[in-house]
Amino acid sequence: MDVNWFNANYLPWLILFFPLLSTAIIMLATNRSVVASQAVAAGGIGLSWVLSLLLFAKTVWTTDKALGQDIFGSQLDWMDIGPYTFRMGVAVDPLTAYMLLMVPLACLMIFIYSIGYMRGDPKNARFFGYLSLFAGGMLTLTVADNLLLLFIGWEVMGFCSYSLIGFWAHKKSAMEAGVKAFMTTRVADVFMLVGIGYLFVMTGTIDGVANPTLNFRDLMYNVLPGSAIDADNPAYEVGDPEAEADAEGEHAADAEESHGDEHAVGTTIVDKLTEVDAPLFGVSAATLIGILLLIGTVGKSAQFPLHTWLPDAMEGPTPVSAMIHAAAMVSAGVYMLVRMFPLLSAGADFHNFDYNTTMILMGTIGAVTAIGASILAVGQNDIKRILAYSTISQLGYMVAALGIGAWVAAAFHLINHAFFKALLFMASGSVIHAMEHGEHHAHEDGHEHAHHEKPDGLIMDYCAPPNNIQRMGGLIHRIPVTAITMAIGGLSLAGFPLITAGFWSKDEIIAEAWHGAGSAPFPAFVLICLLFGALLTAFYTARMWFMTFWGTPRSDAAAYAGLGSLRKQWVVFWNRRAMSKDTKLTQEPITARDRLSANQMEFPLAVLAFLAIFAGFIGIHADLVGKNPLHDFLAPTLLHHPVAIDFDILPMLFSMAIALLGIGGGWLLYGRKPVEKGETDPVEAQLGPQAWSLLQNRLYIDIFYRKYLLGPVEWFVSAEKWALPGEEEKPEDEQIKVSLSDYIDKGIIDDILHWIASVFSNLGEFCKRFNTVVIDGFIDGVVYKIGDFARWFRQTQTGRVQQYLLFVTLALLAIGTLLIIQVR
Amino acid sequence: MVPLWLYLAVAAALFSIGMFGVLTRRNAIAILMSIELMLNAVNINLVAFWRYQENPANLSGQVFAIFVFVVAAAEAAVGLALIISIYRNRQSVIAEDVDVMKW
Amino acid sequence: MTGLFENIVSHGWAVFLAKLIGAFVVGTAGLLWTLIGIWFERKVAGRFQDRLGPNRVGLGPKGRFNLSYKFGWAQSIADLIKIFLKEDIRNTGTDRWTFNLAPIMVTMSVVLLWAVIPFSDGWIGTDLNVGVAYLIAVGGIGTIGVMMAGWGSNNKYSLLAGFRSVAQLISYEIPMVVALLVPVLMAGSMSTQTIIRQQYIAFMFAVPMTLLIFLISGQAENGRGPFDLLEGESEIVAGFHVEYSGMKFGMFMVSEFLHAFTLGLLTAILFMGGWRIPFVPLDWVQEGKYLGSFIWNLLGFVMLLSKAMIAYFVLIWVRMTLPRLRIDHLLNFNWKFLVPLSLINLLVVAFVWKAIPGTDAINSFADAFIPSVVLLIVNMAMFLGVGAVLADKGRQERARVAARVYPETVEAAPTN
Amino acid sequence: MTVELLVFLILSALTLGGGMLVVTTRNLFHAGLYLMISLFGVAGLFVLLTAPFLGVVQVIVYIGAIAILIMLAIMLSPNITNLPNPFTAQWPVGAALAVIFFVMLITVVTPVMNELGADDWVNSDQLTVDTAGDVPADGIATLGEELVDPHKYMLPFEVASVLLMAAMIGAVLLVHPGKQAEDVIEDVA
Repeated sequence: MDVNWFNANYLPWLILFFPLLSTAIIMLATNRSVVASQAVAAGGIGLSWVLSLLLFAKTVWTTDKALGQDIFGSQLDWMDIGPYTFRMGVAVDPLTAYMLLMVPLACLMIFIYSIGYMRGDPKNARFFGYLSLFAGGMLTLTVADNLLLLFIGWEVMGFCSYSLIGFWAHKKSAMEAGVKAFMTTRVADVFMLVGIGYLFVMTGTIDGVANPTLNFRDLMYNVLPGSAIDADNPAYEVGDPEAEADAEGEHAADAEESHGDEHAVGTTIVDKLTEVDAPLFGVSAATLIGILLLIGTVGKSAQFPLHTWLPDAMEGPTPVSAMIHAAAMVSAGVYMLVRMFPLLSAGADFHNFDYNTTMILMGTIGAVTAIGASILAVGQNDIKRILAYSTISQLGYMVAALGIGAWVAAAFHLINHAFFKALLFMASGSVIHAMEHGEHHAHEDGHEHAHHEKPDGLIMDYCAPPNNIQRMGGLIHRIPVTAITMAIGGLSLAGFPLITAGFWSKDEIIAEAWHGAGSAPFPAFVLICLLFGALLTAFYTARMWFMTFWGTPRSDAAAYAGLGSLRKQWVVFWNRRAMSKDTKLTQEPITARDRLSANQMEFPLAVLAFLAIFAGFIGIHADLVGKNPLHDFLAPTLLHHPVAIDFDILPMLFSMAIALLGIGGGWLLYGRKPVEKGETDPVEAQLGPQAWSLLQNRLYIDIFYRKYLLGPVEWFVSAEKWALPGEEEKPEDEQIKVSLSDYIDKGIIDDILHWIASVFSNLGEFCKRFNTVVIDGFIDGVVYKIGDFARWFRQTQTGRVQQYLLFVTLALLAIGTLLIIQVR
Repeated sequence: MVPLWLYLAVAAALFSIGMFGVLTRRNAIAILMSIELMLNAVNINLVAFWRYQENPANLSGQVFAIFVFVVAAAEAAVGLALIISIYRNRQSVIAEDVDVMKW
Repeated sequence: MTGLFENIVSHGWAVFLAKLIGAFVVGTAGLLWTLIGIWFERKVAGRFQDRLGPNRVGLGPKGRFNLSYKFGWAQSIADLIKIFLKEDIRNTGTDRWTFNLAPIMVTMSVVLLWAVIPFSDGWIGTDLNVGVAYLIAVGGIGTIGVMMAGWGSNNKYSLLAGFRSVAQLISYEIPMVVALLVPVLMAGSMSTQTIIRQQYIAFMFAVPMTLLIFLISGQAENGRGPFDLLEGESEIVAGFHVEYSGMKFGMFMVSEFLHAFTLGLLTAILFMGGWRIPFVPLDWVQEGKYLGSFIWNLLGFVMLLSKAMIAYFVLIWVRMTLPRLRIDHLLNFNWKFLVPLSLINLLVVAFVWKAIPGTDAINSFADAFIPSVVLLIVNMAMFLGVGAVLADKGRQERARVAARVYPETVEAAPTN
Repeated sequence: MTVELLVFLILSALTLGGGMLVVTTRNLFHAGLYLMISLFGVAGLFVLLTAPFLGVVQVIVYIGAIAILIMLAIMLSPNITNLPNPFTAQWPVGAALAVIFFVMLITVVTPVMNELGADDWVNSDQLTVDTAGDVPADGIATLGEELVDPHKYMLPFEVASVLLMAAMIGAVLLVHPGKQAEDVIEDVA
């Protein structure tokens, strides 16, 4: 094959190829050597990152190409389905390019961080193998140009999340959390797979479609033949702002017309799908498919009601949490929604506040999740769980944004969130590391990683001591770099006005909701939920940070905490009073390995902190800074071109106020007078024990699932109340009772099978008789005769090679003589 | 130049001698030696025909002779290894004694 | 001389007779040179062993310092006479023809080598275009002689020594052949004369690694130096020629000494530029400029002899300095080190030689300069690599031996 | 009679006489030596046919390697002198067949003889085959180049090298003492 791998059309293959290759190398070759495995893994993702940057640069600076119209990508034949050929391929459109800016970079940072974080773990090499596979799955999903390949990447990540959450499999809780994550997402994935299959089937039934397809372009962008009204005039031109503005205006006009009887640029498959009725619920096919796909995302992106797996996923090593929460797994759900947005919004005219079923469902789920998860986050003591709920809540923001049609804002928030959430998670990992270190130092009890088992019979979430923010405090003196970077991440998450990335993307979502709130009730509902969620977000972020880093240590572990390298000089001017007596700033012996390990953990934090600030500046509203490069770049991705809403100062002021209010509230409760050792948490004190316990038990949703969803199944397989058919004659007390499932299996199904088996067994017996007497008799006769002949004939075989040669020579002579006679 | 047929006659004689050895010697090593004689007879033919063609720049004869060398070397190595192996197992190098492959 | 005979017989016969006489002259000269060679070797060996060597026999002028007025130049002749006078013994049960032919075969194989040795630009027995291959082929005949001697003596010691000799000889033939291919490759010809003419820069400066391999394997082929366990006078009886006496034993001795010197000659021819006089252009010699053809040839002959004596001296030096090897060490060294090394060396040189442009037509010192320098650098790199490998192996081997000999020491040592 | 004819006759006498002795002598060690004589005669014939390279290779490979190998094997095996019964029981048949075969081959060769006037073959000037062309001067170089020329003999050349390799490994496996083939393969691996 004559492929120029520097051609941007082929580059995406390489991007996903390198991490997968590293996985293979690590699993097959280098798994004995930790250093080699780390090098291979980091090298693989590093190469991917470089290629992604290249590709991104190319997408941005390629001027002769309208990327939305004419993507980078290539395809190859995958499989033949009946008369059709299913083609698999990669495609890079602006959305993918934007994702490629984030995913490999975040993954690379996580990999580097992991090298430091996982030091000394016996299964280190395998960890990096899984991590590479995870990254490979996410990149596959990102660059895939069809739903099936996307689903493969999706499932690969599902497997990796399972094996990585349960990575410390000697911990029962970790194992259970892995299973929980796997099963929960699997439930959702089944719906999603059904949706994909239904979509595939439906595309085949539409007139003008030669091949049933799952390709995004074919589904949502490419106009069906014959339906194009103005194919020569692309809907959107890239690169020329004026033309853009014109096109935008024009398109807005188009959009208004477009939901009349005719389309401006023609009909796509998705448009056709809205006209087909689904067999269920009396909705259109597009709606049904959209809902099914949405369920997939609800599982993957941990939306209510399938959000319960995500907090438990904190049992995995912290880099894994960062990977799941920021770079890869949960992003995938939102990414898929953005990608499929034209399908989800098919038939809706959301520019004019007319939403369809899917969007309303999506918006409701997102809004409920956003507010519910932020309420739960307030009541958590585990630093990682707080972040987990915050992730759920932020993802709720994105889903809600999609529900009201603001998909650019959703994508924008997705990327920003990935950066600051990866930062926060890794910073929390750094905190935990420091706390573990402190614990060992405080107790001098040996092991590198002390794993804390969850005691049995505890309904309330068990919080491992190093994770517990109630045991922290004053850590800013021990791990200043982490404290500062985490503060940056936290501010970004809280949406600190004007300077943080989180502010701009969140503000955009709120502005979109605000824009609709005046005209329709649905956006108003979303807006209220989101605003309240934002307030709580700012509050719990402040709580987490102040509890962790502020004040004085509330345990010995916190007093001795550290990453092994103490940067004293950073702290000296910071808080002299704390230095003086309370904080035990012991001068420990620091090895070069410790220092390296600490650097490996702190370097990614710095990089991501930078991004958590500056990644937002590309998406500031055009009316404020004159040009919104992100919108210009992303807009042509989907056929549904976003209409830039007019700038409105009110929502912006509102969101500023809310963020400051939340942070200020947190400071009032936790910062002004830090919580001392033994003191009750101010929120707990305010809410009272009942409400606090409600929060700590996650509103009893998990317990509800366990009792009412798992309970019947458990009864089904374990309640031994049924006597098997053979046992019924026996007296009651001698009967062996089995569970209902066993009864169905052994009593009913086995009986049927036994009966069928006996029929075939009798048939076989007859065949055997026939065979023995008639057929064998004939065959044996022939064989015996041949055997007799052979016994007679084998006497010529003496085993003497020279005698054989004599025969050969005789034959040779005969042939030679014949030949000579013939020639003569 | 010596006429071609003399070479051919010598080769024929050498081949027949080798064949006689192969058919009649009892010792396996002697058989191997006789085979070498036969191969040499073939080589004489090849080279003689090469020399007496009109265009000796066509080197096929020599090349084939070289391949015969290779085959002979391989055959000698494997053959002797076989003989030594047989001797180890059966304490005999007489070809007739090795007749387990009969019926 | 051919013209002389053509007056008497036909052209074919004339050529035949002329070659016959030439062969007689060269062969006899070679054998007679042995007398000088043996004397030289004994003197040198004596110096190495801190003694005088032969210093009685022979007439000489009394020097002023009364130190070496008799330098024993006639010692070899005396030994020759002595050995002629010894009784020729043949044991019962020996295989007569085999026994008697063996020394002749061994000596013959060495003398035959001289047929293709170019003593000077015009002075060569016959300039075969397969000269180097001829050297290998004829050198192999000596092996048969050794085998015949070992078997024909009807003596178990002889037989076993013969076996070991044959194993050694055919083993070391492989690296030698591969090493010989390098000058052939660089000269683009197997003719010894062409190889000399192509050495605008002596090959020893370009491919010292090959020279080293050649010298080691040549020494082993010869059965001298550290590889003289064929004879191993001090441990086993004298090896395959234990049953020989008188002149037959003498022939073995002669062949060994002559072989050693011939090895020096070959080294001079293949690696040191043969009869080429340094800094004298080739066409002066070939066209007889300034001095005349005969003088140039004579000078070249002297040049060749001095180079050969230098190489010969080195070989004696090695022989006198290094202790004897054990048979398994010897074979392991060959198969596990020398053969792979020679193959790698050949591949590397061939690759470099093909990679440098202009190596297919070297006609002057300038043409040869850059390839030689590059090859020298590559060879130095190979020396470094081989040195590293050997050092590593040596370390492992020492550790292994230490673990076996002093297990308690090793166990007591702290582990990682 | 020319020198060439004389040399040819001597060489063929060596070849055939050596060959005859190889198959008839009772002493196997001598048989090996005779084999060498015969092979040496063949090498001489090659040189006479202006293929000196082949002659030299014949000496290197056949005498220097194969024959020595065979003789080593002979020396390692028992009862090699004064064999009581060197021939099999079928030797008369074998001899007859060999003679018949020789006659047949000669019959094939005869046309050439007749064509060239076999009755006066001693006077060799008449017998020179005029059709034989001149041997090119750079025959060895050409030979070498053709052996590695993809359009000529490269494939057989590579196959031959693989064959040699296989034979070498096979021989080592066969005679490796006290070990099964699998063990040796494991050791090698």
